[in-house]
Amino acid sequence: MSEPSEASVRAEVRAWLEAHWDPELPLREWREKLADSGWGCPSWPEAWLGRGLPVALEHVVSQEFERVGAVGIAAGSGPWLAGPTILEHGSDELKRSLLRPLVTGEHTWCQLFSEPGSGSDLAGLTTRAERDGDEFVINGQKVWNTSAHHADYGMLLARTNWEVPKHRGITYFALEMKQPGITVRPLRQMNGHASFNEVFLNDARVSAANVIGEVDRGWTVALATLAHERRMVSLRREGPLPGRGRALDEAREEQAHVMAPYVWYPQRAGRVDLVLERARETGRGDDPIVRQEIARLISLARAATWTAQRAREARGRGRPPGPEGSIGKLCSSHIARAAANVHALISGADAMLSGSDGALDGIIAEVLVSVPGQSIAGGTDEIQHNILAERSLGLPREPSVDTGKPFRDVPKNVARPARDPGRGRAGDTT
Amino acid sequence: MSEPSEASVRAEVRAWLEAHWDPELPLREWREKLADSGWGCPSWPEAWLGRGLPVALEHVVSQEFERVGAVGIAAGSGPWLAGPTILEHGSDELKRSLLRPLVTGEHTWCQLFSEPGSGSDLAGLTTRAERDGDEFVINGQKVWNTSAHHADYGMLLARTNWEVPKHRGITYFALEMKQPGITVRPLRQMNGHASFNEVFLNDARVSAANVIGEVDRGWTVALATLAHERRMVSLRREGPLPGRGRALDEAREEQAHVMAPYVWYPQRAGRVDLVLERARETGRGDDPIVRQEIARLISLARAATWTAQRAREARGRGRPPGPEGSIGKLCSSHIARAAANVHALISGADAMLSGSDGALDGIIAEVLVSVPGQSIAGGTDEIQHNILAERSLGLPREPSVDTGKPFRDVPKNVARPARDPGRGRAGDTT
Amino acid sequence: MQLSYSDEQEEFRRVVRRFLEDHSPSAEVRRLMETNAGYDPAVWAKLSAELGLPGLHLPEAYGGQGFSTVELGIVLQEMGRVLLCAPFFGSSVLAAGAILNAATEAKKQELLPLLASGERIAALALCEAAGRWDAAGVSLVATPVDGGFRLDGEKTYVLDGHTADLVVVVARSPGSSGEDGLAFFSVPGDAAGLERRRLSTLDATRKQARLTFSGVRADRISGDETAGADPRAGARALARTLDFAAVALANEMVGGAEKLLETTVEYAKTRVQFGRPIGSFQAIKHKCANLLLEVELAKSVAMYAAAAAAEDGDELAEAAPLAKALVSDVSLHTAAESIQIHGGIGFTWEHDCHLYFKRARSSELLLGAPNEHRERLAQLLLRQRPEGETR
Amino acid sequence: MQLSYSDEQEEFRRVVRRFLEDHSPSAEVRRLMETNAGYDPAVWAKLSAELGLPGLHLPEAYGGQGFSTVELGIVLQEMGRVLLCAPFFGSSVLAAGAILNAATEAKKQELLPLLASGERIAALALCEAAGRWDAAGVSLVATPVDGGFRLDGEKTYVLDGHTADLVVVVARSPGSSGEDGLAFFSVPGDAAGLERRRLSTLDATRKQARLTFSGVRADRISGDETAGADPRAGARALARTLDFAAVALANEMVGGAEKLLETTVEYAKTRVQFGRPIGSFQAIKHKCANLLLEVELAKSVAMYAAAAAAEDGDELAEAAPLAKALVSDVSLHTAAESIQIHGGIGFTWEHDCHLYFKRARSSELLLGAPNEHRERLAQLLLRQRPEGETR
Repeated sequence: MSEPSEASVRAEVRAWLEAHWDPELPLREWREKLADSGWGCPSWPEAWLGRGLPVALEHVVSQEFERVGAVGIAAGSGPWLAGPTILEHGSDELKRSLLRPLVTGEHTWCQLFSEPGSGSDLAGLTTRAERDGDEFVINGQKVWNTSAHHADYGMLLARTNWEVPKHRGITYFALEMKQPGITVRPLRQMNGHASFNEVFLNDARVSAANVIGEVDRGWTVALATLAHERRMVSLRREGPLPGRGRALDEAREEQAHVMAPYVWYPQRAGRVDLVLERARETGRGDDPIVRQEIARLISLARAATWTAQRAREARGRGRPPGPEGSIGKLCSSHIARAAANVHALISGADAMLSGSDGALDGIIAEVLVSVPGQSIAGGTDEIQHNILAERSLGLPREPSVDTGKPFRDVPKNVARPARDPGRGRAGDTT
Repeated sequence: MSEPSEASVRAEVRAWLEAHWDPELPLREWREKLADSGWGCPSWPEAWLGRGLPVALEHVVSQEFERVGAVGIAAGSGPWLAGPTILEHGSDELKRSLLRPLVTGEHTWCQLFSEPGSGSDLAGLTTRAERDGDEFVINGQKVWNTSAHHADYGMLLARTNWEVPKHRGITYFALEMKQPGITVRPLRQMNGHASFNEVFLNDARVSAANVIGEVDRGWTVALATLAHERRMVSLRREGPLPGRGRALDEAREEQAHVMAPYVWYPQRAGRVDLVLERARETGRGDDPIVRQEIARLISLARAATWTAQRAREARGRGRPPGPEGSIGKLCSSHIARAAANVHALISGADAMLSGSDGALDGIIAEVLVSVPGQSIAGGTDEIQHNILAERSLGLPREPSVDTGKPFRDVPKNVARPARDPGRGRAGDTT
Repeated sequence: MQLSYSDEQEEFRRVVRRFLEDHSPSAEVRRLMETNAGYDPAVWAKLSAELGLPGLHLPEAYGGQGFSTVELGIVLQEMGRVLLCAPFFGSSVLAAGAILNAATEAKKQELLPLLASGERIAALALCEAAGRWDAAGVSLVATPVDGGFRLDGEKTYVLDGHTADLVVVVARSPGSSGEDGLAFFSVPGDAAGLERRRLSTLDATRKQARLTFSGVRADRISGDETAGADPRAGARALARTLDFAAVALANEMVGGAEKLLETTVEYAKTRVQFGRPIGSFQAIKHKCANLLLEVELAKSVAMYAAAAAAEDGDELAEAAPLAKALVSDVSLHTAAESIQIHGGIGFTWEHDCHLYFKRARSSELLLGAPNEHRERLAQLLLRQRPEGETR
Repeated sequence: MQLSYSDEQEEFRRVVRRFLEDHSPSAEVRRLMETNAGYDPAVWAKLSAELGLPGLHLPEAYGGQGFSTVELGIVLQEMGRVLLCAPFFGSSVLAAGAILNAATEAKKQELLPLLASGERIAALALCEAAGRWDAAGVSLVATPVDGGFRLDGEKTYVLDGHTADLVVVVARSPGSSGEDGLAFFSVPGDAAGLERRRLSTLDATRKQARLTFSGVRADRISGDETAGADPRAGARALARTLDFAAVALANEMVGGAEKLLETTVEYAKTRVQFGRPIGSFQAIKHKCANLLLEVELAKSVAMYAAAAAAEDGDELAEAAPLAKALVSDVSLHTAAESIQIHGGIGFTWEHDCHLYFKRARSSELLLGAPNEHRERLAQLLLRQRPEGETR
């Protein structure tokens, strides 16, 4: 095959879709075709369900799928996070066994990274994995795990070595979730939604063959997953699939399932899109003070949009990436907070009510009680400030008190009482 | 003498003033009487120009002086800072030679603490004092020295030991200012005023007898001076002296001289007192946005006043002091900044002009270019935040990288080129 | 204005705190949040019988204890600390305040003792759909009918309106508008033609209701509208009631903020990340210091306002809106920053941060948003003053 | 809208930067600050001859280089970085902009080439004592006299008004008001009856003057006021001129902010306290990070606005006030924080921080304060839009 061009790729995918896309196929059957053909993950290697295309040409394939309304590979963290991580760091055996089912949607995945005791300091995790013959035995607790309640596999980080500094004793596992040692409990947030889970690991077991990368070298693998996660967040913009047919119906169902935990995310971001309409509707736009705040908010929101666009254009010109990742994240916090305040200013007393009694059927109230999450989830504002200062401005790091010594000797959070849900949670007063 | 009461003290001072106060005396002569009688510094020991009264009864004496319009002891850092420091830490010889002239105003004093290389980190100072027989030889540079251009003595901190941690190698000297090794240059601020000085010490000499406290133990002595300084700042509220007579004329002249460097301090604090008048005068109070900002500013200013009052009342009830010092300092920064913005909002285009062309004869412009000093001078906002967090809230200190090792091994600022003013300053590009 | 509490007042605070910590722990708040009434009548009865809180600030002549707004402020601070679920603010502050300021002597004698003893709970029905807490926002009309009045219209955001034994209604005479013609009426909670619906609230620890009046028979409790009567008397009584309520709310808010700051600082001292307590990082440390500053300012302002309300002199007019606006801002900011400092756990339902956050946001808007209070303050400040006074 | 510069544009920036760093070092800025003219004619001549900057953005038909506002933005960013003391903003942006937008073809042919070449310097006299940058703020009247006009009144805040060879005056026809009857006139700098006084300015790097017109003879340069002419044409030309100038000023401000941030970050890396660079303390580090965020947003906004001005489509009306307000705030905040991070030295005259601070404060107010621009933006945003558009 000669060097692919945009035109050649477009012609090829178009021809293949013309020959194979059939909206009336069962979804799984169609996905098997995608996996066989490599058109589902065109930038993956030809040996592993892909076509080895440059990433820059991926969008051509997407465009053609969109043009004919064809369903792509499964949504969620399987193909977006686990897939690329396994491709980069997994053994051939793991690639063989795990990639295809996550592309077809047969297996869904969840991430088991954060812990109650290690939030910002992810590398300070204390879930332990102990070798037992050909297996590892896992004990500990994970938290903030989206989709863990139905996932087949988990991307698990656990500590296998306590005698070395914290980054050097972590191992990355592909953990089978459906086993007795694992209990998943929904975690309710302050806005009433329960879109995350807590995962309790009590003598859960995982085969040594399921280590991704090498034992004790899992931190590098985790960084790869986190990089893919940032990319996923910046790309996630999925509208509902149009069209009719069995494959499409099944795909919509799958999508609804995967996206369910994210239903309040627009509210968490502040619903800037509603502000002008609300100001007009309520007449509050007549108040000069409201107008000032609206102008500030919209200016900030546009500035953030334009900054992201500027960064994209610069990358398009081949210039190195800048601070836009952390800036975008921080802006989203500022915007969410400002938007909530503007909504409160506009709605006034009505913002005291929620649900169907509340302003805009409770949407405004949900904004108010969701925005505090924006500056915490996915890396707190404080962490983003550190990243900007150290990576973009080159300011020196703080003197570290923990990275130089065996993790065993590093101060840690006092363990919260084990919360086996079977035994009740009375002791927990955090 | 029995335990003094408010009434007994009042009667005594009243009788003494009646017998001795004569506004037509030469100022110096009157001050000698004050020193002899102990009524000038009533809380100082009877052996050292005072009457050994409790601090709590000092105000009774002040009231009586005020009532008859009698002049008190000299103003400035001599009696307020140097005097108490010498009393607490100086040798009897120093007390004998230095206290009386600073009470009478014969000697004026300045503080030689800060250096270009050590601002917030005062204990990191690098001015060196080297023993040479009965004397020390001083080399280094000091900065932010009010009144240094006319002072007779300086309270000097210099390093005498580089082999110990930074707090343990500093010595406190009473330095004679009128000598060849000392050059004083005015330091102009961004608002055009030059109320501070830089002091260059090139082989300046000071007798070993002039060490206050012990060699290498000057840090404790410095802390005493700093505590007195905070007290002075919180008490300084000197209006012009009323009345006629030679002593009064001379005291007013002295006061004007001492207070000259502070003429722009009200502008630095933001001139909240002018805001309402300006808003009415200009008609800008008709703008709802201006009204919001005015309300915010006045609320903040009143809250700060009430907080200080609350702390005073609590102390009056015998309760321990709280965080009010740092809170007051931080509030003054917030107020100054907010006031400048309100003034700019009110004056609009007129705030672009200065001097006699400017709003309110340039006062507004002076506010705008002076307020940045409020959050720096006398301990930056950042330092105040540390103090509040560590002392009032009990939050842990940051891990220190410098207090545990010999000062010689601590990273320091690269020395700026020596700036002997005689040789020009071309090289300085800080 | 006295800005420090006496030793007796501090002792009183300790008594109240002990009672509230015993009777309103977090688990109890969470239980009551989910109930319709939103409070525990047994605790209410105890708090009335043992401490006499419902009548604390009411004159002894009306069955109260005759303490001042300063002591009331202490009680509200303590209630704010524990997010007490009780009709105290709605009944003892708002409704009793309205009766005290507006009612005739006979009506005070009749109604206040019932409220002071905690035996009856009252609600003040003022706000209507426009969400305005002022005279001009009242459009519900009281039509004179044989020997009484007939009320028609809707009131909303009525604290404890769905459970109150007695509803004090602000209404206007037919044809009046603005500050004219306002009067106060009483209606039994179970009156015919009165429909009461509990509203779903952001802050589940304080219940609100919507009340629909369809030809409801009502007693007028404010002074008779005789020919020579001042048509603005009702509006003035309302303004005093609201100033007093704003001061009370400021004190309640400051208690919550103080408690939350304590909890958060404690967390920052114990939570370890990167091998250090997070409170040793300046990012967290300076946030805490800044909150301390704000909370201290808010405390001073709340105390000043309480003292001004107790003195009932000229200072109250400025102090009330100042306190409501400044303390609202501090309270909300403290809650938001507390969640941020707690990180993920602060965003969960199981942690108490959100209860304070929702109370703060809701209290910010109750009795009018901060910008409205700042506007009122600015209007007062900018009035032309007598010669030379430039404060 | 294009939001990244091409390689050619970046190369152009490097050329301009080299020239300005050579010709406008801090010492030179400080020297010129103290002069009456406030600029160096020799540098101006060189900047005109070698780089053609005064006519960069003017059409080639009028002796300019025909580049767009995007390139102009680059030049202004670079000028802002070094605080260039020159009549560029007053003459090339404001006065030339006014002529371009308002003048008749003949007048453009006559006047613009003189400005484009840098041979002559012009000033725009718009603002009056009320300090308003809009049509309604103009009260100076142009009275028709035989074959020309007579100007009487006062203009102030006129950039370089005391040295300009040519003054472009915005005046109104007798009896007109508001947006009606505005016209543009030209007056030689040394005209009889014109009194010019330099004003003492907060920002000494940009000179302003007050101009008093007492029966000054003037040429009308805007289109004839015929019977059928649009009475608001003058106001519209003024509005376009001011939008364009606001965009230009935003670009200038962003350059200063960017430079100051670089200087400050460098200082934070090298200044040691407590045995560590101060930039390793989160208090300083997070301040710097926050400034980076703000400056990056400001850059995007300035670039967007420059591109919108270049396209001259519907986006400009919103982009101009948005940019002026947001970039002003960022610029002033950056300057204030830079002083704070520098500590004591940042408050001295000898350090350059204050020059940027004063330029930032002055630019904030030039062309109208941020709140005025936000008000304009909000008005545009809140206009009822066609169905469904909710952006």
